[in-house]
Amino acid sequence: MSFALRKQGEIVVVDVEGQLIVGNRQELKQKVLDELERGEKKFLIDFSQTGYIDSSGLGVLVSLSKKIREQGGELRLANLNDDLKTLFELTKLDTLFQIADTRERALESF
Amino acid sequence: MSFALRKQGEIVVVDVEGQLIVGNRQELKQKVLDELERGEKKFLIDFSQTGYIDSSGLGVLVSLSKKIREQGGELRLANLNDDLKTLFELTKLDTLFQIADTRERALESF
Amino acid sequence: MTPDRSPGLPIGSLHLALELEIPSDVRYIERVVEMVTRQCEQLAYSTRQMSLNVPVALTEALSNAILRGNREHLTKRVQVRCDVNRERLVLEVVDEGNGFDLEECLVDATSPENVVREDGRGLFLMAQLMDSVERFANHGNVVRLTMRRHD
Amino acid sequence: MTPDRSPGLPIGSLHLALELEIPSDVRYIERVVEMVTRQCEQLAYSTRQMSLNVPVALTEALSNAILRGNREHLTKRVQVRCDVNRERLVLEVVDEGNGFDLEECLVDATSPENVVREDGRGLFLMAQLMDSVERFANHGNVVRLTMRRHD
Ligand SMILES: Nc1ncnc2c1ncn2[C@@H]1O[C@H](COP(=O)(O)OP(=O)(O)O)[C@@H](O)[C@H]1O
Ligand SMILES: Nc1ncnc2c1ncn2[C@@H]1O[C@H](COP(=O)(O)OP(=O)(O)O)[C@@H](O)[C@H]1O
Repeated sequence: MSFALRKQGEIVVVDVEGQLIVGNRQELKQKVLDELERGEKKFLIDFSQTGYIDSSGLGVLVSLSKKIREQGGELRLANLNDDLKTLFELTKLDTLFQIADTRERALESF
Repeated sequence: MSFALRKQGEIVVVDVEGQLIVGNRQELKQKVLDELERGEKKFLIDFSQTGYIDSSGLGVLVSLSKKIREQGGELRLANLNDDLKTLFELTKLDTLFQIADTRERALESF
Repeated sequence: MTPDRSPGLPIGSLHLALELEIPSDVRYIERVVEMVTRQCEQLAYSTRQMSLNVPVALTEALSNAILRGNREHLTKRVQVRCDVNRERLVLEVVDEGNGFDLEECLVDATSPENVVREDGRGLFLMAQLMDSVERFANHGNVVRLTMRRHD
Repeated sequence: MTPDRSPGLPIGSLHLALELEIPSDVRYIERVVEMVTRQCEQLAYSTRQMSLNVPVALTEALSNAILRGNREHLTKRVQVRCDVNRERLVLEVVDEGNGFDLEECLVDATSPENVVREDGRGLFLMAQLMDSVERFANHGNVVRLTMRRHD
């Protein structure tokens, strides 16, 4: 599992590869917060290569979305597979996040 | 698992793919006996693609070697991996069969 | 491999059990999950159950055992038991902590005040993803998750 | 996947068990062997044990149970039990036959008169490839094979 960050225009795109769980969520959080501190405002987290997410992974997403909003930034999620969609629906987190089907749509939506 | 037979010169080469065990040994036996009946005399069984062999697989080899000899023919074995070599050694069948390291050596030995 | 030569196993009668003990370190969770799902694969559970229900619920139970139950004391161990047949999967996660009141700790994570929280979704997800969640004491604090097989 | 993030499981404590029932048909043997070796792989048994000792000994026990014990009566079943930890593997194969005298039936397959025979190597191979072969009656005719783990 790893997190690949890269800039696409003025958007920071994060690919979550593997699981986003209690053992590694801190790494994702830190990487995004570092970018936020550097002044980045627009974040897209892409889950096309993600396995499963646990409650602490979801917690980190909630936390990041707050922190990004506090800095006047925006967070988008993209490419949730059916399992992940279900997870967001079960927890009603689909109502909290802006979720796009594809990375392109997410990029356009900023 | 399957048995591929082909003629190389005047030698019938049989490749044993997968296991040679109680469930399929009869098929090997029949295929070789058919060739023997057709007048073939030289047989090489190649184990380079073989997994494991059980006692009934070994039994079929003993039986074929007898039948081939009765018809004035010859049987060679080739390409036993370390596990299969051990199996032939444990049962002393390495003393009963002519075993070559490679297919080439076996072909030359006729 | 022609089908009539090596027919599929009659897994209706298959029963697999697994027991394992890990130190109180969350880095082991992923490997435990892999091993348990590999067991369930033998019984042809649905992809959804193998890729969502089991991994997430088991991860929650393990991380609670490690973080809440054993408070990451490395000398404390977490036991994992998995017992699966064609009908159902039973997972037990045992920690050395004092236990907790399941009724009380299990909250509706979707309520307006909870949905914005960072934590508190673990037991809720277990309850959603499993057919039953039980907690009892038996040589430690046991959380038992049961899931029926879906086709 | 860096090693410090997801360390290998402490399989010293791992214990796997498997139970399965098959009809008296030799075509099931290969799949049973696959499933059992897959269990042992989790415990990192040696390649040699996984590719020679276990497959051959188990195949012998299963084919004897099917052919000798149950005489291929399709209504008769063969039970397979596998219990493996880091130290040893125990395999039990149970048929519905009348059993047999292990001492008597186990012959030296390497003697000059036996080495040319087509049959009679099954029990001999089990004895050679396993650390112990036992036979007893317990709700059927049980053959129990035990193998210690080699590094
Ligand atoms: N194994 C455990 N040992 C002790 N307390 C636990 C255990 N599992 C859960 N709890 C209690 O239940 C509460 C809710 O757990 P959970 O729903 O997983 O959310 P979170 O762990 O994010 O708080 C925990 O905060 C803890 O007080
Ligand atoms: N499960 C069994 N039930 C009854 N008899 C058995 C069983 N297993 C072995 N035997 C007896 O032991 C004999 C020797 O078995 P084995 O060494 O496997 O050689 P083979 O099966 O080729 O004769 C068999 O012929 C049979 O009489």
